[in-house]
Amino acid sequence: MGADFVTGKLADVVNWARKFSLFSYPFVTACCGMEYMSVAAPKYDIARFGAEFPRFSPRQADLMIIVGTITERQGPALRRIYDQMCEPKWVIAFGVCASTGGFYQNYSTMPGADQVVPVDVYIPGCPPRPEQVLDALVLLQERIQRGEGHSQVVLKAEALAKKKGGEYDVPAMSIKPRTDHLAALPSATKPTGGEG
Amino acid sequence: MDNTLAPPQTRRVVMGIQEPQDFDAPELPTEPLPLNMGPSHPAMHGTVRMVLEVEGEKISSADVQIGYLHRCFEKESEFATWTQVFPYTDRLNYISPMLNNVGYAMAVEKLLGITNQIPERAQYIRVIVGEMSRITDHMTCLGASAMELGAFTVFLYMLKAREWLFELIEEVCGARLTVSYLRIGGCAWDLPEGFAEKLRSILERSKGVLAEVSTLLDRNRIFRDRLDGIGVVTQQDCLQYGITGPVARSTGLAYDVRKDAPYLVYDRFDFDVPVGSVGDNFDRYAVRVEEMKQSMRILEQALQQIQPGPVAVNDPRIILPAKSETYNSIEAMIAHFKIIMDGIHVPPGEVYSYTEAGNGELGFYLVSDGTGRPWKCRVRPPCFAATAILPELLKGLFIADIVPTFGLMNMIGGECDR
Amino acid sequence: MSQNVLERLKAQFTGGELLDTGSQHGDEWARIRRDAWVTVATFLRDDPATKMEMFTDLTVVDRFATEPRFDVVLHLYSVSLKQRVRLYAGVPEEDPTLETLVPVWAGANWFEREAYDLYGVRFKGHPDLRRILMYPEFVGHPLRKDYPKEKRQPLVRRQPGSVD
Amino acid sequence: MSTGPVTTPPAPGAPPPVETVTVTIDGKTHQFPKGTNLLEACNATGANVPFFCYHPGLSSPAVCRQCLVEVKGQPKPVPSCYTPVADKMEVATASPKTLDVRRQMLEFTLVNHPIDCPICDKAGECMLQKHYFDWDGKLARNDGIKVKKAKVVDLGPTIVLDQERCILCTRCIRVCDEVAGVHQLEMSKRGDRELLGVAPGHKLDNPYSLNTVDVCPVGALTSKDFRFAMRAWELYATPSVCTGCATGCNTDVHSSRGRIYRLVPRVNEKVNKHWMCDEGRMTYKAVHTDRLAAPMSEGAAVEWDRALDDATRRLRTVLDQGPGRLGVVFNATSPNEDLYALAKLAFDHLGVGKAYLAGRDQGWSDKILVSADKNPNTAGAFAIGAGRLKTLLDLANDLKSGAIGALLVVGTDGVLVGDKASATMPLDKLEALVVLSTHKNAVTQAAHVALPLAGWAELDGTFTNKLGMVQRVHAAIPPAGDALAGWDILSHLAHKLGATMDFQSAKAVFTEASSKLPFMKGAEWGRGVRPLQLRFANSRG
Repeated sequence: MGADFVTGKLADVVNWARKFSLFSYPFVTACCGMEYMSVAAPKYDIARFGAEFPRFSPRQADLMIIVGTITERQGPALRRIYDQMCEPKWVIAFGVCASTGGFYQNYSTMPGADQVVPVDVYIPGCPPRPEQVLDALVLLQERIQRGEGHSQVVLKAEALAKKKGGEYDVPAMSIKPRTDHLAALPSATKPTGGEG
Repeated sequence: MDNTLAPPQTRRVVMGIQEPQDFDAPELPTEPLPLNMGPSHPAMHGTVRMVLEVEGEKISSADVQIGYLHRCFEKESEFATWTQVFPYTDRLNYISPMLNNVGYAMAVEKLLGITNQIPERAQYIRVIVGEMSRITDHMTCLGASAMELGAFTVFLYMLKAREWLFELIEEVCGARLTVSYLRIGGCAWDLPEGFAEKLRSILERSKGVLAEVSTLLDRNRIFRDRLDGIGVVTQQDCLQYGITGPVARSTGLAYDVRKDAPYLVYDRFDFDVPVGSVGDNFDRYAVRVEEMKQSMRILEQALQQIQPGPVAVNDPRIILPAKSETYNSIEAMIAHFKIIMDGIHVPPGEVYSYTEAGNGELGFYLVSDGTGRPWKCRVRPPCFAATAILPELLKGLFIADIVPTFGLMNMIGGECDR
Repeated sequence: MSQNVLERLKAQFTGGELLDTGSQHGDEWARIRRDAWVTVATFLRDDPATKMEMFTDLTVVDRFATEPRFDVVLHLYSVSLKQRVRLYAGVPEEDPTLETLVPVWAGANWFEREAYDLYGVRFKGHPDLRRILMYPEFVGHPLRKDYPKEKRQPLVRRQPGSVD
Repeated sequence: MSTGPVTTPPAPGAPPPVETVTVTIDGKTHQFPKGTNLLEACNATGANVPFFCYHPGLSSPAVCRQCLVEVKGQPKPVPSCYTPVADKMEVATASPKTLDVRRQMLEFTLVNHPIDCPICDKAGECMLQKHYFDWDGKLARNDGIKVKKAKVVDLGPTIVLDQERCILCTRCIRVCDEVAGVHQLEMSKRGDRELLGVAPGHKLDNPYSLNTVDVCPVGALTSKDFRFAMRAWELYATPSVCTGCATGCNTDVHSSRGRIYRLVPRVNEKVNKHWMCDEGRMTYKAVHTDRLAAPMSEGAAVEWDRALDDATRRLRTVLDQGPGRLGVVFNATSPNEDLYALAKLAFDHLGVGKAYLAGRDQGWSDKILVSADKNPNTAGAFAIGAGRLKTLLDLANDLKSGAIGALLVVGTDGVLVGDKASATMPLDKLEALVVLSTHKNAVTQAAHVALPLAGWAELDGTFTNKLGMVQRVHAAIPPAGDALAGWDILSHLAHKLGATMDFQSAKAVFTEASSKLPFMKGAEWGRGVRPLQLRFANSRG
């Protein structure tokens, strides 16, 4: 029991470290890029949340922000870049185009980036206001702390499967509704409500 | 007139390096190496892919591949009513959406034959918001380019100033970026209270920012070295490729739709068309800086001349009735319904309407079959033409030169790929 | 204003190359016989009275259910004389080909590629007639009126239900 | 493609005119046969005279006064729908006075009209909306209380009436009287209290009742089937032909996102004029119910190639015993293209001797549109079969006697329930039963290989109605699942069987067939059509 307790706490600490040192890879394709600039610019200053420095190499980034419309032609590039990122990695779909395709429903645009890569947080809006983006980042940080990011779940399941030496099978992950909006971060480490 | 900072002959010899071949050391034989930039590359503005063939640092051939942001503007327009196209135009050149609004609204009005019925105030408003958009356009372009050249401060300064304009635009139309503020036949609504004062103060502060930026860049050795004499476009190229706007003007080709075919009320303002002399990257930079100053001149004059009045034509078949009427009388309800659902009925015909957008001549070629939606809604994207010359332009340059050259062409995915 | 462009054309081309001319909403247009496409364009560029130096725009209209089905539409502008003209060339569905304008204006290159990509009009003599906006694997020409708006041709998709 | 008659030419079916009169309409003189209706005359000349109560297929009572025009010499504007043209008549359809009365009539009609557009089924195809927008455009001048009437009146099995929306044009009454031939609707009361309702002791239950919904210029009469199912302006219209019976009424299929929502009649003076029976309108429901979506082999869903291979193998084994052992079943519900392809494969390539014709049962009929033969293409099947087709009775006997070992069925309608004998049709005796079917049914159950067939709404093709007219249908929706058109499947099958039959398109089949078959001589394939969204087709009226 004691060992579990220690490892559990250790994982929390690691996640806590992860969520405040996000290195983002902005996959900027379209209009939303303008607002992404605003987010990075002085007024909204995403640096305050530890996602300071955009890394333009996927191998140095653990957070991919998909900013703008993804077309079918763009799809393979997106997928490839995601595969190049080191695990654990997280994805934010910035804007309604990246989330669902938005009002571009046609032969060229992809109905949401999650057709190609698993998305952890979706930001609505066309484009979203910078405030929404910061909110999404906080949302993602809580998710990371809870260890519920897609790739975190995959890693956990793999580890579990290895321990059991059995089949590796991952249940499809659902995004939890945000329950504790203003919770102090340590308390957010406690398992919160919502479906498992 | 020549607004560039210095005559070319003094400009071409910074560090005594003129041509790339000066770097070609004969004892370094290299075989051609294919190199791929993009589609996701920090300097590719997201959505362009360049398949280069380099010999050492030198580019021997470049294949510029666009289309990674093809969002089917035309197909979507053919399935939307004339009014529903506005949101799509916002997202063409998304760093100057108001200018696209203006271009499209004027095209449809030309097709409807109501161009001269647009109230004067509406025309002034269009000029004002348009020029504001032009300033944000150039600020974004220069800021981003400077950042790609390592001048991150300039990026932050420019975005600070752009943020002021965005907030004012938000006060006007409720959106920072994707505005959809204009309507066929006028504007959605009038300017907010105290608009003039706010804009004036913003202009003052923005001038300060521009001054700061020019002190940072204009005589900055690193910056100049990467711009001067690089990526030279000739006037002949512009005519051949249909390049307009700042890129064309940087070559000394003084073509500006606002002067050559004045629309709206542009003929009432006193402003200059800045032109360059060399047509290199630095000229493109300088022309854009000067254009922002000219836009500010226009804005100041417009704020003085604008008079109160209606902001849309008085035609129940084009403009929606008041909501109170819509909810309380069957007549207005029907009118509202028909305009929203069936769309404004534009008589059959074809028209090509052109305005001066951030990147040059933004043309709309509309074909109407008499129903409520366009049969064809073609947009003639200025930066498509400018991007088309890149393969020629990049030959013989260094890889490092791609960044400023591409950046100052100001290729905008939404507009180029549509 | 630019009526004189049409006048010049009428005066120059009397062999039936000019199928029709007209003016609408202040835009002058001329419908050119297919085989005279390049000749007329070159003339307009070089003639001192027209001087259409600037290649402005080239696109295609799909006039579905009429003959000929496609119209290649060319917009030209004379910077020096400040006059514009629009040229049409009808292209039938069975044989959607037209002479290329690249030798006349180098800028026609990408515009013709786009026209080929989206409408399937092939330009004879074009240096490299590839798709430009759509990817090479794409089948069909999406801006034709009979191409369904939402018919996607995905290059890559996730496995359904997986979290990968 | 306008989906309804906005203007109508001078009565085409009329007997040759004894004399013509000269009428001046808007300054231009025209010749018209004596007795032509002035409204039709005006609109034939390109003028656009609006109307509510007039309908090209009905008599004109001139109750709506919307078609008033100025006639020189007349003190007041005259209702053009009620006035025959006279010699030297001078008519003004767009004079200030005409436009003014037109506007006033609309204002008058709108005084008591409820503000229902957002919830009205007719919105988007409403004549009142269209005429107001075209001719009035002025805002309301009175904000008085509107007269209250019943909003939901159940008139019968198919129709619901909203009395407030009714503009009292009496079109529906005349449809019942003049088309269905029964007097089931009536007006009661007077003035702005006037009401539409069922005649005492009646219900609106005639077999043509849904035509009243079509002719209703507003949303007063709504079909229970279509009610609140879909917004009209979102629908796409595709010209087609009703497959409910041998009459072959011309229809428009109204669909959206691959789903059909209703069938409405398309004008064809030679066949169905403006009308269509209620039964025919409901044939669309079958398109979306228990379809055979995927190829089945031995009762399991498989890929097309696998299914075709299995079918070929089974047929081949029997064919090797001699072509006489193979029977083919034509179906009177298949389009000409499928029948022709089957005939070509069976008779020319495989040399089968035994061919049978299946089809739906006979049913009720009347003197108006409904014919007893419920198959859309019996004429075509007989013409293509050219006397080689035997009945299902023969098929039953041949099966019992074991004369045939394999059966290729194209279209399963009525194969088992076709007639009394077929109820005991021993399909299980067969070594190979290959079935092309649109729906799952007992035959596909019994089949060794069942291949999904595209339905009438999903294919481009032609049907031959009982008058021998070859009529074109266009694909309105994508095929269900993996279904393919019959000619397509058959040419794949032929290819696998080593026969040289290779059709690339329905048009190719049609062209070959029409060059070979006398009954298809002169038939036109016509151009492709783009489904047109009603919001952009202007009002159906």
